[in-house]
Amino acid sequence: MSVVATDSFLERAPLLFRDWIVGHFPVALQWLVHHLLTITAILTVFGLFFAFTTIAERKLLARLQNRLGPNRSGLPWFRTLKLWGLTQPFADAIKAITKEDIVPAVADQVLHFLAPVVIVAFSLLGFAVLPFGRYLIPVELDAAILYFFAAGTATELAIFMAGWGSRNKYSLLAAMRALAQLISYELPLILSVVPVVLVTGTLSTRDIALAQGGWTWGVLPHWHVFTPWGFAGFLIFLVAALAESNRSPFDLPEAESELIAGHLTEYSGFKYALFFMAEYFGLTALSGLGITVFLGGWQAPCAFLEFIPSWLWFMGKLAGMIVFFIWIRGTLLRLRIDQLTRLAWQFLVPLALLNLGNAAFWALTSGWTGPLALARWAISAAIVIVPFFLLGRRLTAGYAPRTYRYAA
Amino acid sequence: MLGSGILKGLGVTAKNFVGSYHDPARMVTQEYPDTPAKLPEAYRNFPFLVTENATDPMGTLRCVACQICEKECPPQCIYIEKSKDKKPDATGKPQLYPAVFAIDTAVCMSCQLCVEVCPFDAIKMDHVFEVAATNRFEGLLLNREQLAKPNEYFHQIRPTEAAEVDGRLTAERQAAAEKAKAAAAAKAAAPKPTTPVAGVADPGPASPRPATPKPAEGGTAP
Amino acid sequence: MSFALLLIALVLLGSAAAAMLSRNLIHSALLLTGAWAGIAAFYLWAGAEFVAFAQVLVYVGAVSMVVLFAVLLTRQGATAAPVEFDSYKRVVGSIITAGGVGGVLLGAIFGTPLDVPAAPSPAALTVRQLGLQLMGPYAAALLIVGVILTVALLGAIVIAAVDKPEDPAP
Amino acid sequence: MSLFPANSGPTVRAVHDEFHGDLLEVSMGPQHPSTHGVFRMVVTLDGEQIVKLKPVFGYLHRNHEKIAENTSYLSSMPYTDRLDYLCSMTTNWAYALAVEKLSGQAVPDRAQYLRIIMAELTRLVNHSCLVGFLFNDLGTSFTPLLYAFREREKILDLFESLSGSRMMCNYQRFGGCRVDPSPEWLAAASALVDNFPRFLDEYETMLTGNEILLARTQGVGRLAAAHAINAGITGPVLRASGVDYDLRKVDGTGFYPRFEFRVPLGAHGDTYDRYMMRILEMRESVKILQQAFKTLPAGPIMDPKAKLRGFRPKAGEAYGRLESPKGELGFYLISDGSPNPWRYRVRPPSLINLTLLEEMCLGHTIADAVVILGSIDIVLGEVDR
Repeated sequence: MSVVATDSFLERAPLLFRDWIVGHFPVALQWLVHHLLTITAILTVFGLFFAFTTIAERKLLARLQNRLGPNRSGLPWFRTLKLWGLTQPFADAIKAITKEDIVPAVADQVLHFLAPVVIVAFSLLGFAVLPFGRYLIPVELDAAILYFFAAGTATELAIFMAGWGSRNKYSLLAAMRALAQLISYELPLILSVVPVVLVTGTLSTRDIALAQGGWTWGVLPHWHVFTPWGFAGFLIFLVAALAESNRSPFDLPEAESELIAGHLTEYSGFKYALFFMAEYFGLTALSGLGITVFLGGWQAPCAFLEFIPSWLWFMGKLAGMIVFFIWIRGTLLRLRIDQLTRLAWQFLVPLALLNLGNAAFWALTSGWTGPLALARWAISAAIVIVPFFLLGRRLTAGYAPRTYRYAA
Repeated sequence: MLGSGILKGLGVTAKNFVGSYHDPARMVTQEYPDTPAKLPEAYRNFPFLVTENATDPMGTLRCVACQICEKECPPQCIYIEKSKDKKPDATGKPQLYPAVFAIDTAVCMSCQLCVEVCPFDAIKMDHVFEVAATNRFEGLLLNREQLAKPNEYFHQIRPTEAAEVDGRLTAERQAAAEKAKAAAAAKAAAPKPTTPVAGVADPGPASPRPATPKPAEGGTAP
Repeated sequence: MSFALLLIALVLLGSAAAAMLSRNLIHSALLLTGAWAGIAAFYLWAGAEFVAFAQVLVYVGAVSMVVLFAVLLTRQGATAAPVEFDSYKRVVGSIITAGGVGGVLLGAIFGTPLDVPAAPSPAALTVRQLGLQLMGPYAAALLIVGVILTVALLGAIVIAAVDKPEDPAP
Repeated sequence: MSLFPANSGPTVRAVHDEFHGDLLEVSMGPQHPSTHGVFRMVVTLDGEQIVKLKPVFGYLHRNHEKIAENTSYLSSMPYTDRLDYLCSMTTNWAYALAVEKLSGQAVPDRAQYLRIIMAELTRLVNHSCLVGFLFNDLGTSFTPLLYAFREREKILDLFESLSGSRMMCNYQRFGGCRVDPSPEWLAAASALVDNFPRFLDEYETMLTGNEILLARTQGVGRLAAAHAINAGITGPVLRASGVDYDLRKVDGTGFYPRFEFRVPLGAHGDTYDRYMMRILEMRESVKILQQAFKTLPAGPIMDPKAKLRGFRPKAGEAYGRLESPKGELGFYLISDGSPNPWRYRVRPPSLINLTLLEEMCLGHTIADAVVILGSIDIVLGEVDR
């Protein structure tokens, strides 16, 4: 690997800054300050990222829908300065905090209160193991991937708590949907990542990101998404990640047109904002994992672009993923709950299992060179494409655009 | 193939996303308070009373308190009280005038029927749509002082219709003047001391008939 | 270190006890989930990272869902009914079971030599080593477990599958 | 077998025994995002499946018919705007038609053409609005709705510049129309209509082939033709079930027989067919409009004998109906020779199409109920009157 630009000042700047601050404290406290700083950094960076994701979502959705989006909020005392409405999230935050917190009289007070707390806490845990840059990884865990998924499981539990604790029929239906959705999509989500673990032979996010380094001819990155199994895995991951984070077209628990706001029906003010925050934290964390596992993590796409610090690459890819999710949300319809679970069990899971075999094939044939390499590509592609077509045809059997007759 | 329909949809939304930056046919948003709303001439919202002279609005109302609009108003939001005395109207005839003319804009549905049935072109539809009041009863109950707006304003908001109305009124005035002249001449020829000038309307309170026939179609009928 | 263990044990036992005593089935289920999370914390304390995360993933993530589903799908009326002694047979049975389990546990606890000098603890197993162990010496066990789970899964499908009249072609 | 098996209509569990658990009764509405106004459905759910659905309406009741019996014929005209507030042009026309029948009023040619132009523009407004809302019910984040609204707004701008109001047009009169459009207006309308198929094409590219749409709507909310006829259902909902019944062809309302257009028919009677009926009807409306703009005759727009005020039809009764975008819209009037109708009755297509809601929804999930309701196309102003 080239060592030319990787150790630039910018690359190490966050670490140097952290060490500079830590150096001001007595040695006995340094470990604590070190960790606290890491936590603060994550909270600040991703708190702001969340804030600007909300405004980006509103503005991008607006543009997709041929609207302008929020562009009014500026700064207090500077009336003429509009700032393209970029201060909107802060206005929203103030609004959310100052709104009345309504708890239904018959609600389960404990669960109703606990749900937003739990969901935010757990949705933040996932950030601990994501390698944001070459040297920026909050906690280096050997079983990081496993940790990530374990941390994410509690969020749907919190949705259940919110839904059941609200004592609202819509909320209850949403809670049931959330449970069904979790059980269905946890599996394809994990199965989509397993091939990467199989090929790289590690569960550590740092090593997985490192394993995708290097370029062919300096321009073609060795990211997993550029292999047949990696591409298939990435697609499955995308679908499952959408479902895990309750995003359209899988936003069934809070299906606005059916269940009003689902589990959020009885929440108001800051608690509602917490749920909202957790949804975006979860989405961001899952996108971060997808980037780490499939999109080369913090690696630059071309060798000559390495002078840009790795953490900037990571954040750039993250922003790209978020934009893609917003685009999806602006286009697609919602699935029905039975179709949702069918899609998971009868399409994604078999495909993911086949893809696992595909990755095993890829790992076993790593020695094939020359024309054999082409054959390796062809076979690997066939292993995912053929089942995709067959399963896809089964999935959409009986559904087709129709032609219509006209009265004579 | 599974997914092709979804990809097509994504393509369309992407096209709209790009189009919203350069294609005015896609980005149709007007930033309303910054760029004032452009109202078509025919736009109607809440009636107003036309006065001939801005300096003396109450003295020159075209309305003669005939109460046709009050009767025809579907939600019954117009209230008129006739005056005891008479004043000369647009054509110079002495007419009653509304001592009280009130419209409850909280009830009015801007249907324009009052305008269509008015034989004197006295009530017209306004272009004002930013109506807000601090009190929903008195604040939205407009009296004749608030309702009266000069003819110049009418010209400003509805140039075509106002020009057409003015033309017709001028013609009526000329006709009335000629008639008065002829009557004066006739009077000079054969003096009859008891005849009042220029056919005053029937003093009875009911059935005020329009002095001049007017097409049933508002301003724009052929 | 032992303070952390005490805390974990308190949370674990506290939520387990509360789960038993709670009259609200949903609360019980959630507290049970809390107890499972406590077990995971204990594993973590003991240095068994992999097992801890697996515990969270499987128990907190999946088994709790199944429990909650089961609670929601059973009749709500049952939650209000007070639990009564049905018969002395049942009481005797439960005492025997509890005593048996308790005896085994106590035997195990007292049978463990607690005061042995701490052996130089082996370096924590990396996931890689764990995987190699599972695939190498313990491959047969893994295989058997896998087969049993698969059979259980198939059995569940067979039980859950409802005979549904085939839809007439549209 | 398909992985998303189409629902095969009512498969309602008869027994609610201990093993299957309780049923859940949810009162959807009158404040619910997808009941299209203040409509309420008392839904009994088994899990997510609907076993019983009771529509409750009347929250928007305004006593329209009784008010109309106590005011003059003319004064009811603005109130008809508020019946189906998306299609005031056609409700105006249907009412004018009934009154004209009652009084034997003739209508000049140009007014007849204008009425058809307005009615077909209204059809574009209504159908584009409907498909937009249908997709909102299906869970899009407003995108198709806003595309539809963008086009609808252009037509409403035309209405506004002609009649003074975007939606409450109050345009038709007994014996003609109120305002004669200027040549510029006609040119603008013609240009808009010529551009409209481009919007439809884009819309169809975006959604008609979408797999999720197909899975969500095909086979959902089936309505058998015989059943629909029995219930008196009309309009696109009936034609989606394959019944060839369009009052524009059957009655030949106004000058419709002078125009070339086809009536699309569905085969399955499901939600997808109902959606496609609207899209195809919009294409036919565009054809009618293009012909109308080409052949619009000159002349008066009002019968010179028409009276605006003091209108007293002779004693008798009349039923005027036409194909509104939602179905057969009829006005039944009885006159006793007084200035007010003695009896005034509206046959609202929205209400009558709503009667089979439960049959269409049984056996489907709560998510489908919302979509089925959306595909029926109701406007509560018309349902509750």
